Amino acid sequence: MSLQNKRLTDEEFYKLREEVLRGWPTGSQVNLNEAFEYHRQLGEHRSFSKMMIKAKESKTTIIQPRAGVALVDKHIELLQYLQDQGSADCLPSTIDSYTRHNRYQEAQHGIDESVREGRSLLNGFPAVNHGVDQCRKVIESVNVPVQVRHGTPDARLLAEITLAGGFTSYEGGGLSYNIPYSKNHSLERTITDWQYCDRLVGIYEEAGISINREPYGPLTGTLVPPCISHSVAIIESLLAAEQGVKNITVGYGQCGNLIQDVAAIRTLEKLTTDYLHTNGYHDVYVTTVFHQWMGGFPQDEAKAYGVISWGAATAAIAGATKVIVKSPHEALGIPTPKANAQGLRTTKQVVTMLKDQRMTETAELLAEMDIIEKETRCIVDKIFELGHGDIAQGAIAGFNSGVIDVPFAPSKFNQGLVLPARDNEGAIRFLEPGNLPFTDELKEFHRKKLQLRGEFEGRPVSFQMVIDDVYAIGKGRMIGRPEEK
Amino acid sequence: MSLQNKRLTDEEFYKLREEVLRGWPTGSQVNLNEAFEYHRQLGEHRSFSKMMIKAKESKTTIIQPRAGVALVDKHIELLQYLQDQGSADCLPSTIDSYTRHNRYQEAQHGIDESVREGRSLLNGFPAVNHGVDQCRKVIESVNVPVQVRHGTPDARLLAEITLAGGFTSYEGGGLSYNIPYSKNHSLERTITDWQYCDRLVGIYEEAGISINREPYGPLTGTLVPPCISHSVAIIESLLAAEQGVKNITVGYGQCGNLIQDVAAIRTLEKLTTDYLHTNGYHDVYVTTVFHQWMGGFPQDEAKAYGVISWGAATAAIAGATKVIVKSPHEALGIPTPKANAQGLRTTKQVVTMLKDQRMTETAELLAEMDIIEKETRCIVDKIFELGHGDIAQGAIAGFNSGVIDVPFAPSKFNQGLVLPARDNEGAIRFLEPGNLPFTDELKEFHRKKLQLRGEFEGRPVSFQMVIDDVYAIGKGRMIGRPEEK
Amino acid sequence: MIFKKSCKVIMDQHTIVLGVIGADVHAVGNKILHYAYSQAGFHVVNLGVMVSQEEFIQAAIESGAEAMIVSSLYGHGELDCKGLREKCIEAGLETIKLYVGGNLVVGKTPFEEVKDKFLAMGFDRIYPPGSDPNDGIRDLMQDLGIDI
Amino acid sequence: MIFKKSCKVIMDQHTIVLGVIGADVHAVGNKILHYAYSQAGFHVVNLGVMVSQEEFIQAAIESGAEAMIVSSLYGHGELDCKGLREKCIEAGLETIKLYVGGNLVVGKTPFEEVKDKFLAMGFDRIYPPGSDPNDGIRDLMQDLGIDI
Ligand code: B12
Ligand code: B12
Repeated sequence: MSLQNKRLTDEEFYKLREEVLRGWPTGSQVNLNEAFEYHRQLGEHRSFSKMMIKAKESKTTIIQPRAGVALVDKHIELLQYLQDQGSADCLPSTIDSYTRHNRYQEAQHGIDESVREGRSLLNGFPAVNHGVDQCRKVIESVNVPVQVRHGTPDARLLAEITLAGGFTSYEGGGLSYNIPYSKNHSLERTITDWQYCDRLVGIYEEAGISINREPYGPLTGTLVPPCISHSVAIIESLLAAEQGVKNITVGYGQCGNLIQDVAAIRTLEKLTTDYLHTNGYHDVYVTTVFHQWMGGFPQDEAKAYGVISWGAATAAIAGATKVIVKSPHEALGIPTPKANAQGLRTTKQVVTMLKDQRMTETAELLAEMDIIEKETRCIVDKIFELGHGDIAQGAIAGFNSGVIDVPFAPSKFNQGLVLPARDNEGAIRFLEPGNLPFTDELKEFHRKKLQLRGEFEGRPVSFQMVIDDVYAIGKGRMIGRPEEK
Repeated sequence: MSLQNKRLTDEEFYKLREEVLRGWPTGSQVNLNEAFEYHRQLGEHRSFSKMMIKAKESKTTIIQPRAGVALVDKHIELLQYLQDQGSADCLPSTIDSYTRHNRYQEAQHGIDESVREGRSLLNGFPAVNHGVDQCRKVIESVNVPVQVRHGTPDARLLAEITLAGGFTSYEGGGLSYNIPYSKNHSLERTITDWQYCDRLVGIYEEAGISINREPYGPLTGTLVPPCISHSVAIIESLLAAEQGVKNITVGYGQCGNLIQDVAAIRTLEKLTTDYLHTNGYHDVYVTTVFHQWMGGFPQDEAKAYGVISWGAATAAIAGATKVIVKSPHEALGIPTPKANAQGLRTTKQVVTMLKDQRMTETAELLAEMDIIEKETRCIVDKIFELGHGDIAQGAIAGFNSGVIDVPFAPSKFNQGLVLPARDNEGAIRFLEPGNLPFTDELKEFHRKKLQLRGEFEGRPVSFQMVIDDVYAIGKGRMIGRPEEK
Repeated sequence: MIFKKSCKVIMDQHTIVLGVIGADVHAVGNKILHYAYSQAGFHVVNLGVMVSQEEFIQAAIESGAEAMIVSSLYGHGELDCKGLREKCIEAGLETIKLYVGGNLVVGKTPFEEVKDKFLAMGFDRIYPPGSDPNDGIRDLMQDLGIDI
Repeated sequence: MIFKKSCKVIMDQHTIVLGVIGADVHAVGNKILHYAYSQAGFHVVNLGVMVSQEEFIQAAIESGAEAMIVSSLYGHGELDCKGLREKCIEAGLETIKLYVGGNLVVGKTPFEEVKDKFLAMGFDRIYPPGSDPNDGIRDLMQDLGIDI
């Protein structure tokens, strides 16, 4: 296998490109030089990279919704509403699931049906079908930077069209948009395809147009311990940097325990920067994004507001650069614009109130940071080892051997041997570490933590805890304790 | 002046009592022995004292709304709704403002108008006018303990009627229900009147019926630094304990800075217990109540949810025994039952999620606790000194000289010399300490803290900061910074 | 909120009576209104909280005030304000401006309803919950024909 | 949520096909449903996520399943489920029970509307967002005439 973490040559890239652009008729609309010109006149206020740098420097936590509907006009309406009524600092275009699976034909069917029924039958914005000009219409309709948020294993054509369309940030990565979002795509394939996306971003950078890249942090959103998502974020950052990406936002999905979450955000930034430096990438600007609780939500809106607010508070206290916001409709369906804006305003209130209250580095926080750092280094260093120094090869070998393993993932290339569960304070630990390359000391740490919970609850540490924890927040708790505990 | 912190003799008490009960015709319905019998059969689940003890022992934060309407049936409907749809652990009957000022005639007018218009024209439940039997109807209609919450300078008749009516907790005190709630009542008068209320509770205790007492913590609810409300809570606890009160819940209104709020709750419990012990009251059970933000709220409901949730989170992290809940209608008017229940469910979600995450005693927390403790001891010890050892006399002298001084209070017996403002982390400090008997060291601490804010904001420390801070949370911030800071 | 001295009324010529009506003790807004109207140059007679209709009228007569700035926060505004206009007329204060603001009724209520209710009671201007004091100041200058 | 073995179906006699339809990758509920139906004693053929109508039918024929337990979370349920009943009939699966649950349509929608829509498509039972797996198990036992 020839995959390596090595910058694509122009020859390689432009050869692939011909095929990519043929994926759907709208591909022919893309002209890179024209796109650069277009970006140059968009204005600084529409640059995601600039916004992230400014936010980090001013120690502000900026807020962003998820949002996307089938039709362009409705999508514009939605984004304008979230900007004006939701005080969103930046906007997304969340892509529909057919487009994510390159099923443009079905996406077209969804667009047509949506026109016919007068409501969106797609769960997102089918950017490829709409093409470059329609994307630009979207970008120009709002005054803040807009990002493509999706979950697409092969996102090359989507990247070509949306970047030419004026989007200034692109979410995803070869691991993070494969393992949680796909069943059958091999990692060879998706890493290769994402090298293309990253290279495209690199080409924009070289033309003086900085595009922000955001590896997708939360993975399956369900009881993912920080070291797992951190490892993925670091690997994807290394892969992106090699292709010339210069502005990276690494992500993390809220676990719920404040200390663990703050420790996670702090170590995420630190470790990503460290690994980038050690591997020779010195000019990458790293910021962080915190995702409000990504697992099952309570159905009741009042309770959902509680969950949203706790996520907002944690993001602010941790000092994340950006927070991705949920809505009070989360458990029930894609939110109405109103519900979406409500989640945003709640979040804005909390992050603004807490702007000046970052957690200081207490002994407790440092201890948790130390654990996460050790775990992550165990995984990432082992992956380098497995790849004989090549992180791309290592990542494939890592997933194959379960050295990195994402809980609840649908991909058949993920071992699914690890089992996470909350400890007695609600931090997420490993009930079963599977093949994670942890030291005995680390394994013992997790065993002890869960044993304490078992003792407190008067029941054995078992799979029932995992199930109970999956349901817990949806049922108004954090730790899935047996009744009356 | 004969006022002293000394238990009323039976003679004194029963003599006063005759007059008290003549205050309104319903007074004649009260018969103490019959009331004791009534309480004995009410059941443990209706005892506020027992509930507070159980909550503290199980490290749970229980939640309580504010609620009261003019008519009994509507009031019952409201309480049942908050119990069933709001998951309230205990309930209130918030008393209307006419009753609070013993204007029973006007309250009657309000009841009559409310019947006529078919909606409540009173801002609370006029318990005195309704009388003992109607109160019992309320108590029996729900399955959790019910408390009288009011703001009544002379609350003697209200106490007689509601306690006989089966309420098991009584909020207020001679300072906390005077200074923020009255303009012309002297402290001599209100302390004396509250000795009566406390003695009445003592008499219930002696008959084996424990009644919970809750000095009102938040005072004016507007930028009250912890040491001020702590001093009031401690003084009222000493006054209550002397009259035989055995179960006290001391209160505190959220400031907004997490460290300060946690430090406040921890020191409140500790200092109250300490002062009670040093003064010979060894058998008083002390718990705490945390009030969600008591100042001006944002009008937008989504933003209000953010404020409510942050209060809930702080209560849980601090480990308060009880939290008093606001509704998303706070800025606009007395909440509908629905809005009230929404605030409760949001709060329940947050306190339950955070049940297992108490803040540990970091150096930072200990430092803040130390400040609050020092300040409070300066004030309370000086008050003892001014009263030549008598805390009742001392309290009067203390307010008179501004040794204790509540910001924004309407009472003419409050000096109103102190000015509070937030420091650069949002903790509430003294911009102007007035006559507070602080050491030079403490004064310097406050001066420095505000100077840092001034430097950060590039403006002088001034009254404009106070105004800006009053508006801040309502406008989506915590610290009232000048625009673009 | 910044209360600008730029729009200062000339030389304290204009007196207003300020207060919170009824059994209402909400003092914070009152202190800020006092500050704001003073900064704008009015001569403010501040009666504080818990002010009766009689006290308002008495003070207006004594001070020769051109307007009463009435606040009611606690919900009984409707009951407390009824009849104030009539009593003013009886007392010979035919031309006095009556302004009222705050949380005037019990519960969240569409402001139009509240406004109509208080207009019918004879108030000249009515302000919704949380109004900016500057709005009232601007309106009063206009109503009194004060140039800015 | 506890999945009781007490109501265990006798000896894995009853087979069901389980899966998440369409381009939907929500795997968590699927893993729990697998666990729950197995604990209840069913023989579960779990196709996992991203399952096409054809795969459902193929698996049902091969395994002799008595029911298909279809999940759709991501919002395209309406588009993905259309025609499944007809295809089952074509394939000779006339009596197979069709159950569907999850977040079946895009957006928060009154459940009655959703139910009617899917009943009309030929589904036997429809479950709202976040349904308890035990409800589906109980209903299936009843529909298949299994004693508990
Ligand atoms: C975790 C999650 C994800 C994870 C999934 C990881 C993974 N691979 O499993 C990630 C982050 C990857 C993800 C991606 C997406 N998601 Co998602 N996700 C969720 C979330 C938060 C929780 C789902 C979950 O795991 N719940 C816990 C399990 C135990 O419950 P469950 O899945 O509901 O299943 C139970 C019951 O429903 C029931 N049940 C289910 N089926 C059946 C069938 C029968 C017969 C019976 C009896 C019972 C039953 O039993 C199950 C077990 O208890 C939900 C919202 C929520 N519920 O809070 C959104 C949600 C389902 N996602 C949604 C969307 C739109 C998406 C995306 C398109 C992304 C986006 N807009 O950003 C992509 C889609 C990708 C794809 N192609 O499918 C929407 C669907 C909207 C709609 N229907 O209107 C939701 C509702 C969020 C929202 N409000 O917008 N998501
Ligand atoms: C702080 C507060 C208190 C404190 C007051 C301390 C004190 N002595 O000042 C305490 C805790 C003691 C208290 C007590 C009560 N309160 Co209170 N309180 C509040 C709260 C949270 C903030 C008020 C405040 O200070 N705001 C900040 C100041 C700057 O704003 P403001 O008062 O609105 O005034 C500004 C504007 O309205 C405007 N304005 C006011 N008048 C006028 C007039 C004109 C002409 C103009 C142009 C402008 C104008 O300018 C002012 C300055 O900017 C409000 C809710 C809210 N707004 O968030 C409830 C609120 C006012 N209280 C309320 C109630 C009911 C009570 C109680 C009955 C207790 C209860 N139910 O528990 C008692 C009443 C006691 C009594 N007899 O009056 C209700 C009123 C309900 C209604 N109208 O339907 C409110 C709305 C809360 C609620 N939603 O239930 N309260």
